[in-house]
Amino acid sequence: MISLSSYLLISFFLFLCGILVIIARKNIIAILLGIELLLNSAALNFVAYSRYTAQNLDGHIFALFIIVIAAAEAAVGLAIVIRFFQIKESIHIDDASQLQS
Amino acid sequence: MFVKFLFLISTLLTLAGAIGVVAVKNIMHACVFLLASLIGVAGLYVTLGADFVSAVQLVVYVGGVVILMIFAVMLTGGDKADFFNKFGFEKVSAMGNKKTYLVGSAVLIVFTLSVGKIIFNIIDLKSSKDPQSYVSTVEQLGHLLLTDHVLAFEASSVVLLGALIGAAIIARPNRGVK
Amino acid sequence: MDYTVTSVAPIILLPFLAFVINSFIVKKFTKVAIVISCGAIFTSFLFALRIFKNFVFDVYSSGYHVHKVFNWFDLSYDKIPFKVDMGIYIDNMTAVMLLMVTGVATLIHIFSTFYMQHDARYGRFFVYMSLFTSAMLGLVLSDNLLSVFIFWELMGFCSYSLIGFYYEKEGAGNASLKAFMTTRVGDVFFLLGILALWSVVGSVRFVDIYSAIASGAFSNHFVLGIPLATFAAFCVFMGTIGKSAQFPLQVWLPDAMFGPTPCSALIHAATMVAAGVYLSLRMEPLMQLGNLKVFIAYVGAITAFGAATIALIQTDIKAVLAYSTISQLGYMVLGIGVDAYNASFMHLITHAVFKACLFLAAGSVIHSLHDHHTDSHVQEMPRMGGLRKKLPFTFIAMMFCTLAIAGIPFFSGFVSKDRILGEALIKAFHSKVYIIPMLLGFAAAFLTAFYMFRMMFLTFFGEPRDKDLHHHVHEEHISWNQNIPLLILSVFTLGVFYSGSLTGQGEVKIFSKRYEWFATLIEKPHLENFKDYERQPFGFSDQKSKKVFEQSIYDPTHGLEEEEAHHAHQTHVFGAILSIIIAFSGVGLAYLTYIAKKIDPRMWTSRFSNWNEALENKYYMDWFYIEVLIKKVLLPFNNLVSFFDMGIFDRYAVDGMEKVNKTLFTGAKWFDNLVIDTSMVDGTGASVKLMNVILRTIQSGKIQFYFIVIVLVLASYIWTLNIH
Amino acid sequence: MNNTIVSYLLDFEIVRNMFDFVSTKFGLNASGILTFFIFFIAAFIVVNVMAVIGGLGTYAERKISADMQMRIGPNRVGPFGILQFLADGVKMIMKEDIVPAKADRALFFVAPTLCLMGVFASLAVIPFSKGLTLTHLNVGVVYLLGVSSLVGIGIFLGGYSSNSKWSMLGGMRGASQIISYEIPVTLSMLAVVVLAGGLSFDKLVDAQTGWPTGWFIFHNPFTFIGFFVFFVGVLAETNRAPFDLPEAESELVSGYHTEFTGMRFAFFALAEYVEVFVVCGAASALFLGGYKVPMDLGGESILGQILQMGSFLTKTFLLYYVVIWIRWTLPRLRVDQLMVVCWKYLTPIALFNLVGCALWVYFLNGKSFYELVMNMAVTSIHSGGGH
Repeated sequence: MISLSSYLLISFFLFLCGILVIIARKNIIAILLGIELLLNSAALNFVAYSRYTAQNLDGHIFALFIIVIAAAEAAVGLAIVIRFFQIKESIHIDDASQLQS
Repeated sequence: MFVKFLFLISTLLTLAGAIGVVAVKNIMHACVFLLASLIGVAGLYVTLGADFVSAVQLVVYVGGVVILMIFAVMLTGGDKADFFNKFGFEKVSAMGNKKTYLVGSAVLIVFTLSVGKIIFNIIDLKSSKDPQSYVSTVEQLGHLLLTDHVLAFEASSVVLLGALIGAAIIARPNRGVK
Repeated sequence: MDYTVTSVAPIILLPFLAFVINSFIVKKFTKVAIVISCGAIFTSFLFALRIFKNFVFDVYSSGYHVHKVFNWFDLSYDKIPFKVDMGIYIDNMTAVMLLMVTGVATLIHIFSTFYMQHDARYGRFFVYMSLFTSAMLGLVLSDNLLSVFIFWELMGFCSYSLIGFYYEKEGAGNASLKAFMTTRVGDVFFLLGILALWSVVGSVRFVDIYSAIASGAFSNHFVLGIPLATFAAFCVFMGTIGKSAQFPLQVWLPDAMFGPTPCSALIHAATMVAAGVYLSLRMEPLMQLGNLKVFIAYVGAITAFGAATIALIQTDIKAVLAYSTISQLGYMVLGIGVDAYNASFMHLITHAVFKACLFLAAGSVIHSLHDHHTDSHVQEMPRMGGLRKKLPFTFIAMMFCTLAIAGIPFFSGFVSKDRILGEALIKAFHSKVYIIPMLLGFAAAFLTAFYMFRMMFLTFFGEPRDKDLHHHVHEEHISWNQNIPLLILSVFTLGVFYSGSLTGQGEVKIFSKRYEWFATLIEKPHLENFKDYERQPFGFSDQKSKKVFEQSIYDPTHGLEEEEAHHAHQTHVFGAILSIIIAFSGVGLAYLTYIAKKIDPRMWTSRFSNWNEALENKYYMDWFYIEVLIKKVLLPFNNLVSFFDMGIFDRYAVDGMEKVNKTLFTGAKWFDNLVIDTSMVDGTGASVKLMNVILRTIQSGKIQFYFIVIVLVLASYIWTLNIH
Repeated sequence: MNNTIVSYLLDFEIVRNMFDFVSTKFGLNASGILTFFIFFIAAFIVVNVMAVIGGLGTYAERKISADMQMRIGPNRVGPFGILQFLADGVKMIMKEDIVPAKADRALFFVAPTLCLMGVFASLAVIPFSKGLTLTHLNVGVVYLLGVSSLVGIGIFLGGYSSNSKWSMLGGMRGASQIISYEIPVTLSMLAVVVLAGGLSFDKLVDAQTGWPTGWFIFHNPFTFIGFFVFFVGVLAETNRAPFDLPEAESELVSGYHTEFTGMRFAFFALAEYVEVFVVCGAASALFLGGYKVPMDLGGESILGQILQMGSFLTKTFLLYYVVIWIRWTLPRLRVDQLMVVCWKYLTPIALFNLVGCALWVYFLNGKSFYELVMNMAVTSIHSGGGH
């Protein structure tokens, strides 16, 4: 049967993929994709726990808010990327290193 | 049972999508793979009895975020990977080359070791305790959202408004700015 | 009747609120700002009226109310108490003072809507006036010396800004500075006095000070050999001297006339200058304890007489009034000196009323005398004359007040001044030392009568000396903001208000209750009822029970024995007759010289020419301060200090050190580059450079690098969680 | 799974004892797989019927447009040209399948499937009749929205992957048009949801009574305007009629699906027509009382179900007719006009309707305009009679 641990495994794997994407990719939008993966894995965990252990809907609510905030974050992130592209003509992550000390 | 079957399909979809996002070279393909994995996650939510969350996931992620990503890709010069920056060095390719994947996987190994220590000893795939039947969560969620979590609800509406206006202003085309 | 903060706070807050609001809207909505400031002061007048009604009509009550408003700061450190609470102290005197200040201020506000109409900065004037009134009311209501000091300084600032109101006039600038500086001298001593009191009493609240005096806490404290009580009393009195323009520091008041007339009416006649006297009245037990009374009497008498003499030869109408203010203030201080506590306070109130009325009348006279050539207002009396027909109402008001100030019976001036002189006479009989102040007091009374009527005759009687100026004066008609305030004020100069009896002496029976009216109302802070006042915890209004004393504190016998009392009463009567004779002789003399022209003023000036010259330049006081004090004393002292500092210190200390340094340096250099440079300095330099490299790489600007660090740290954190 | 076709089929004994036989035989409780199998059959049936209806849609379009333009339209293939769509289908299959040179092959294949997937997925929720809907999802409306946005992605990817500027432009316009019109559509749907008090189509339709006065369209003025906002929004969302900018023949040479030939193009066309049907079905379910008709159709029996389905289909086809009718009468909108209509007119009105409906429900606790009028009439007669 489907048990809680199977969901944990799936979300863990999603989390790993997210991390790998963020580290390995150089294109800022790919990194944003990675972030979406991370957020999804977290939301999945919440819903899974709310079904298997907590028996109440708090997990669902948390997942909802994660989705809402992820949408807002994606919107603003992409706006910044577009403006970054307008300024630097490239969306390569290494170009965004003005904060270098 | 039907749910088990759906669970299988959804996990396959999610994992394949995730791997796709990691592996694929072309950014547009990565977006489509992300789309697939998100749909898979929506399916997982259904198996977890969270029907409203899965519907919202479909509407928000599939309907909104992925299209946003694709638009962003279009607006920032499509998927031609630019290899050379202004100083002429051969830049690391836009979608990452062997070296970056190496570093990434190294980090992954360290991470899996430490987190895995916890996860692997609480995993017991055999336990077949599937708690309860599927009941509609929409009314309950609505109720909870507007009673216990009303502050978060209102705050998120403000956040969304902020993001809405912010994104619009930041991404205004150049001609506006002198 | 509860005197909690809510019923009293509006009095202070309303004018202050008016100030705050007006300072923003005055530019655009001048009309609205004016209405707001007048309305504010009028409503606080109504509040004051309410308090006055509740307080005063239980005559003989000596209840006082202290209400702690908030604890400002509490820095008391183990045993040393250093706690300041802001509160409100109300007793009969405050009630009367409140009524006077708000009443006079309201009328002056109304008058200044007329007087300042055509002024360029019409609105700004009201902004300062509101601030000033709130400061004055704050001072009157405050229950501790520190908040008195705060409002004291605020008033100083307002008078500074109002004197310098016409800043385009060349004299105004340094006049306001002079006013501010001289009052500052007084304030420094005042602060010194507060700190001295603080060191003994541990708190600056009146109730604490009174209970400390009552319980004799000052007995064995000495400062520089002087008993602390005297030192503190002297310092506080110096504050009064500074603020109320007494003898050494009175130079600033005549120059304060540069400010607009309503301002000088309110500030430099009725309220601010009275604040100094009010402070001394509050601190009277301290003066008593520090037996400073004789000194006070002398200062009061000298100021009264000196200012009166100078006023004799003044030609500017406002200058005459300024000097008369100084001399009347001298009277009040003399009153305190001769233990005529309530007479002095009564004189303060009566003087405030008629002096304000005089200034306003002078203001309306000046306002109407418009000189077209120089397009300025004429203040010189020689160019006036015969304005009786042109300005009838101003004339009536001014005549009432002149009669009052001269001390003619049936008028308030007589009631209060006569009582002060009577007390001075009694004191003089008791001890020789009081004779001179008493004599100076009577002489000043004579001179006051003379110069006031001189002013009246010069301005209103006789034929106009400056024909075309007189021609331009337009007929005066009853207008709500020009003469109504004047007439109201002049009504209050009648004696009946203050003593109940027409002659101003003795009690008056009204519906079976014997009222000595005003005099019984105000009495010295009776130390007895403070003795049992142990330091109650704050936060509650120490509302004394409404214990009505059977017999009024003020008994004419001054607690003397029967025979003594009779003797004192007799001297009182004799004093009264004497002062009446003096007043009328003063008036007669003025009449003879100026109307009947029998005596030629020039004859006086020629005979006492050196005296006249002295009077001309104000006993060379100004000259003395500027030439002698500042130029000769302070500046040289300044150069001395700078000489010492630059000359000695620089040349020897600094340069000397340099030589010493040089010798040491050579030895150090050898040691330095051998030991320190090679190993230590370069070593640390290298290590810093290394650290820099390490740190710089961490700040690589690569976002992904940061992410890797995050993940690794997260991993390490989870690793340590050892959840099993 | 409650009282839908699947559960209905399960009631038959023969099916149940087949279950027992299989489960005993294979040991593991096979009923899960069997229900899935039955569900698969039901879905297959619905998909095929829809494909046929889609095809008929093309036929209807050409026939009606011809009729409007005083011409006859296809009448060669089959009686009155009914089988025309089959002929087209065969033609499509026969056509050579060309893939543009530097096109993004993967996406080129995925795009049409995504479109079709989106449309057919939304069929699961359309309430053909009381029992005959595939599932009674209680997040029906939200599911419909989520899935229909897949079409947007499909169109965009189609435009992008065919590697030509015009189709790219068409794709972009199409996607942005669909996304921006989703908002007014969602808001007007929410207005109805507020009234019905539930998200599932089943509850929505039940909340409406047979008589037109009970339908949501006449419930109150807000839903009345809401219906028209919904209808216009839906038109734009399916790239139809006045809003068919993406595949505007005159400018972009039929927009995003120019490079698609053969079966791929058929997918797009089919997806478009089925989506029009789905959308009209949703409109009729939400606003026109779904399968509710004045006379009681006896919901329990099979016949009753079929009659209900009939009434639902008639309403949907009427709307379908209106859609086609609009296509051949109104001129095409410019892009900026399109956006202005959406953002400056439709969205504010939709928001206003939503708030209006909420207030209506709150103050008049959900009674429809008609009921209010009737109550007043009754009370007035009653009280009228009183004095």
